[in-house]
Formats: sequence, C-alpha cells, structure tokens
Amino acid sequence: MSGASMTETLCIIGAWLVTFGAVGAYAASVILRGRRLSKIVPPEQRRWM
Amino acid sequence: MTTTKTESLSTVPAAPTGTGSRGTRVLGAVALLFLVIAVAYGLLISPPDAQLGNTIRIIYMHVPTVMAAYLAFLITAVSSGMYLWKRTEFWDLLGSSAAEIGVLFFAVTIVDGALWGKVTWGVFWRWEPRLTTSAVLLIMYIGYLAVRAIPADPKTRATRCAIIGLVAVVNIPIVHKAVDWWRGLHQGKTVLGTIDPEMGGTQLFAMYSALVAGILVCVWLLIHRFRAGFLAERASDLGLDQALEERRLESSPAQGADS
Amino acid sequence: MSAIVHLHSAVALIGRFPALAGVDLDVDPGEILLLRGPNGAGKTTLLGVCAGLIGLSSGEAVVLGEDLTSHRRAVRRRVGLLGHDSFLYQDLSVVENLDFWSRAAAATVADGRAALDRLGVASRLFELPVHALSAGQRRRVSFAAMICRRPELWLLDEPHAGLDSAGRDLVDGLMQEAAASGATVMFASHELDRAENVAHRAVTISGGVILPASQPEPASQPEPASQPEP
Amino acid sequence: MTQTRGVFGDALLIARKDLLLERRAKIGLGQVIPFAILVLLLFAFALDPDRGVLKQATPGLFWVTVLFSSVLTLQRSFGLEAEDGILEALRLSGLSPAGIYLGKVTALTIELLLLEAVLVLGVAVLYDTEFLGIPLLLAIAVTATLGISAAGAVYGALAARLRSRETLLPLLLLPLLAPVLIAATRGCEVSLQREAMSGWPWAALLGIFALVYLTLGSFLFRPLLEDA
Repeated sequence: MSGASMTETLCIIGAWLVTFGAVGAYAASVILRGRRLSKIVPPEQRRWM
Repeated sequence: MTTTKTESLSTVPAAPTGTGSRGTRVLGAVALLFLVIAVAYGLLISPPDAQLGNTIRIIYMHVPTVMAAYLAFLITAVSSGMYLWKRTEFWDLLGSSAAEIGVLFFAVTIVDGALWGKVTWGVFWRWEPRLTTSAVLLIMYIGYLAVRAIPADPKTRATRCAIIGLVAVVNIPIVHKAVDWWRGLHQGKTVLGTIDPEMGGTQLFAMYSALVAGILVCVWLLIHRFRAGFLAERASDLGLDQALEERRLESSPAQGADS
Repeated sequence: MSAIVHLHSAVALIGRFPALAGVDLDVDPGEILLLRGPNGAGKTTLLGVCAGLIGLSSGEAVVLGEDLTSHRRAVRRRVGLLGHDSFLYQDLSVVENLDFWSRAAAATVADGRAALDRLGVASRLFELPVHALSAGQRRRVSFAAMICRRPELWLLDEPHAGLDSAGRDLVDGLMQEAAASGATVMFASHELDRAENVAHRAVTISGGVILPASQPEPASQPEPASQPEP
Repeated sequence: MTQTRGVFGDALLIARKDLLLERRAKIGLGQVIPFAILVLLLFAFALDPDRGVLKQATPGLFWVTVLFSSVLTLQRSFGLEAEDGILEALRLSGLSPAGIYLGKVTALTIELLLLEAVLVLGVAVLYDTEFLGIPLLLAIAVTATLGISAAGAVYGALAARLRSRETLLPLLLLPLLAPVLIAATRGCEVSLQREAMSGWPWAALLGIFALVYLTLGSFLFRPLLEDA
C-alpha cells in the first residue's frame, strides 16, 4: 500500500469516525442529561407541551 | 411534532424517565436502518468514483452533515421569528436546541471537508468557498450558543437568542455570495458539497441513504434536545413556588418593619 | 373616579426571584402615597411595574387606565420615574441633558429650562458636565428632567436621598403641588418623619407584599378627585 | 398632549445627541483613532514594508483596522446607553425604537467615516498608497461603513448589558462582518487597479448588506430594548 493511499484510507475512515463519534457522543450526552433531569423534575411536569 | 401525537395516543402516562418516547424510538430505529445502509453502500458496496476516486466516501458523510446543519439553522431562524411573534417557551427551546445541533453538524462538516482536502489537495485547508463559508457561519453560531450560555432571565435570554438567530440567518446567503465571488474568481466550480448528477446508481443510492439518515438523526436529536431543554427549564423553575412562598413569609415576622 | 393605580395579586419576577409576590394596591387620583418598608422589600420593583418597565408574571395591573398586562408601553409616556440612577448622560452638560430629555419626551426646550429653574439649579451650573456635579445637584437635575415631561403619575424612589434640607423641602413642595394640580404621586422613602408629613397615606411593603393597613393618620386630606390634566 | 415627531425625527435627535457626546468626551478622537493608527504601525512591523507585502495587502489591512476600531466604537457608543439607567430612561421617553436604532446608526456611520478619513491619510503616508478610482472607493467606504454600523448597532445594543460584553461583541460581530471585509477589501483592490475587473458588484453587495441589516435592525430594536 503506497503512502498516498494510506493517507486516503486513514482520512476516509477518519471522516466516518469523526462524524459517528461526534454525533454519537452528543446524543449520549443529551440522553443522559435528560435522564438526570427527569429524576429532579416532579413526574407531572415532565411532559412537554 | 408527530412524535408527541404518538406519545399521547400511547397507553396511559407513566411519567417518562428520560427524553425518549415511543415516537423517538421508532424514529431512531428508522434512522439507524438508513445509517446501516449508508455504511454498507458508502464504505463497502459502492465503487470508487470516476473522478473523485475513493474520496467520494468522505463526501457521503460531508453532504448529509452539511444538509442537517442547514436544516437545523433554518429551524433556528424560523423559531426565532416565531418566538418574537408568539413569545412562547416552545419556540425558544426549539430554536436554541436546533442551534446547538446545527453547530455540532457544522463542526463535523468542516472536519470532514478538511480530511477530504488532505486527500485531494495534500493539505487540510484551502481557501475553498464552501469550507470558508462554513467556518464563518460556525463561529457565528458559536456566538449564539455563547450568549445562550449566559445565565439570565428566561425571557431576556430567549429574546437575545431570537435576535441573534434572525441576524445570523440573513447573513448566510450574503456570506455565500461574498465568498463565492471572492474565490470563484480564481477557481473552477468545486465538487465538494454538490451531488454530481452523473454519479452511478449505487453511489447515488449510498449518497441518498446517507442524506436521509443524516436528516433523520438530526430530527431525532432535535426532539431529544428539545425535551432535555424543557426538563432543564422545569428544573430551574422548581424553586419558584417555594421562593414565592418564602418571599411572602419575609413580611410576617417583622411586623410593620419600618426603617 | 376609578383608581389611577390598580394592582391585584401582582407578581413580578426579577430573573427568577419574586420581587413582588402578590401585591394588592389601589391609588386614587391626586393622592400622595408613601411606600415604606425595609431594603429589598420590593419598593423599587413596584415603582418599575407602575412605570411599565417591569412586566408582571401574573396578576392584574391597570395604571392610568392602561392594562399593563397587555399594553405595558402605553403608560410610559405619561409617568415620570425618578430612580436610583440619574438617567443623565455624564459627559453632557446640564442643559444639553435637559434639552435632549425634554425633546425626547416631546416637551419643549423651554419646558426643560423652566424645570431646572423650578428645581433651583443655579444657572452657573448649566454648562457643567453632569459628572462634575455634586450628588445633590445631580439629583435636582434628574428631578428637573422628570418634571419637564409633565407626568400624570409621579413615581419617586427615595426622592429625598442625597439632598440637603432645602432640597428636601423643595421636593416636598413639588409633590404637594403636583397632587394639588391633579397628578398622583407614589414615593418610596426611608425618611419616615418627613415623608409621613407629606403623604396622604402610607402603605408598608415587605417581602414583596403590601402589609394589611395599619394606617398612620393622614397628614392632610386627599385632594378631591379630579381628572388629571395632561 | 404629545405631538409625535416620527421615526426620523427621533433618529435625528439621537444622532445629534451621540455626536454631541463624542464632541464632549472625545473618546473617538482621543482613543479610537490613535488605536487605529497604532494598528497600522504594528502591521508594518509585522510585514516588513521593504518586501512589498504591505503594499499588496493595504486594502485588507485597512479594513481589518476599521473592523477592530468599529468594535471599540460600538462598545463605547452602547456602553454609554447602558449606564446610569439611560436604557430605562429611553424606554420611558416614548422615542420609537426604530428611531433610536437609526439615530445610533447615523452617528456611528459618521464617526466611522471620520475615522476612515484619518486612516486613509495614515495609509497614504505610512504605506505610500496611490489612490485611483476615487468614486468607487467612496461608494465602497460609504456602503461598507453603513453596513458595519447597521449590523453593529444591533449586536452593540445586545451585548451592552451582558457582563462579558468585551469578549462577546467581537465574537458575535466579526463573523457577521466577514462579507463586508471581503467585499470592501476586494472592491478597494479593484479600485486601486490591482485587479482587472469592475468593482461595482462589490459595492452593490455592500449596499445589499447595509439595506438588509438596516431593515432588520429597525424591526428588532423594539424587542431588543424591551426584553434583551
């Protein structure tokens, strides 16, 4: 495998990893925040709208 | 939002323990399905592009994220306008949730674009119109989030954010025009960020499934983020009734407390 | 004649803090009302609500016939607020400030000069920038900027603060004159001896509510209600 | 009772007041202009003038200096309004919010144009610039400055009451002004005959920018004064 195609493969994998990683991490943080807040907020106020 | 409808139809209201609901789970599953298809076609099945070679596989990620980001900013803009008109918490929360998600997708877009540049040009950054525009817009919306993060009266904060949301969105076409002219004079049309109509069938399929997946994930995130924001507001309201009670009590012990 | 100020269960939040926690208050035309109470009781917020600057989060408020829950801005041109802040540009001279604020309030420059005169601001001070004035002089200039608007409702937050005794007498005189000519005055003060002499009625505010009346003897009878003349 | 002066009367009142304040306090003259000249000097130190980089980059450096100076001017202009209860007094005054906005924009535009006039002299002397295509230069200066003021007044007023205004205003404003920087710089380069194309489209883009933000600002200033 030449150096150029090595870079290419790394960059392609990297792009997919960054995309999935960042969105996944954000999603996890939002969901965890929601669970944590749900414990604080009384049940009758937990419904949106 | 459609999910709430599903929510209210579902069997009776045990209080939710998080931001999920039947609606979001269905939506999430569909999004996941498209993601799997996108991975399968985008990374494995579809052949390299005639012109772009394997770097087209980065474009499969780049285009959906930028579309999701623009969708999110569009939602922020509409919500900002609606907030200034209706002044309801719903529009404020929707707008700020969308802005956060837009920033996330935009940041990812820029990283993907830089990686594509590394392969294609040998450098991470070139002053390519789309990358430049995205960088400027990203910083603009980081400013929005910075103002959002300043503790303030909810109404004040909502108004500030709505104003920034509107001011920022009208800048998007102007930045595009300016940057296109700025660079367009030196370079031909770039491939980055456009869907080439000459693409082959499997490539087109990979692209569109990634696009659908991106949009679905964006909406799914938005619902969760909205609900988390709603819960956060309720959590900070918690003290309110109590504070009102305490405030009234202040007056009772000190009868006619003059001077 | 209906009340100039009518508040019912008025709750106002400053941030998430309930500065007013359910105020009931009616003020009649031509009345001079003293608001007393400890610091942080909500006096300043109450004046801000009456001026249409601070919105209610619940309750009713009607001031000068305008419903503050729906038309908060309409009342503003018709009230005069004297706050803790000077409401003056520090770098502009006394007359430049008065000229600006009187014209902003759609009064004339002559109104502004007359108001300065009425407050006993010496003409040698006219060209001085506001930041070069003493606290008492500045207070008089702020007061002049307020009365040149010819407000129908005077909202004064500690009007005696920072003034010498001649200035305080002047302020008392102005309030009585205003009430006599049909305007209504609400003021907050810590100087109860002086204030109770001027006021027709006093209410005590504490913890964001108005305490049930243990009214002091009115110093003088309220003027017969008359339509306030703009 | 009150005769109404209309939006433009209010704007005139505010603009005259702002210019009077500047005449009295001389912050622009005494602080912002020296700062701008200093930036020109610093650029010369950083980009050795003998290598010719400076001359090539003059339009860009000029407009970057204007942008930084405009942030200072805006902070000063709206800092004044946030002190001593002035904002409350303005809300009580009955002046129309759009009038206040247009007045601030007018005063800012005049102040910044004066600053630019001084900077042009500085550039001519320090960077040895030859000025060609004067009408286009003027058109670009006026439209760009109007755009900076129109967008800047909205964010200046918004940031004035925030505790972290010194850092937030540039963060909010400078990306917004990116198109102004691009268009003004390229337009000036064209005008100075460094490019062989007409610069009027750039002036038109700047004009559109200014118009868009003037319109938006006139509408947004009411909620801005009331609730932000």
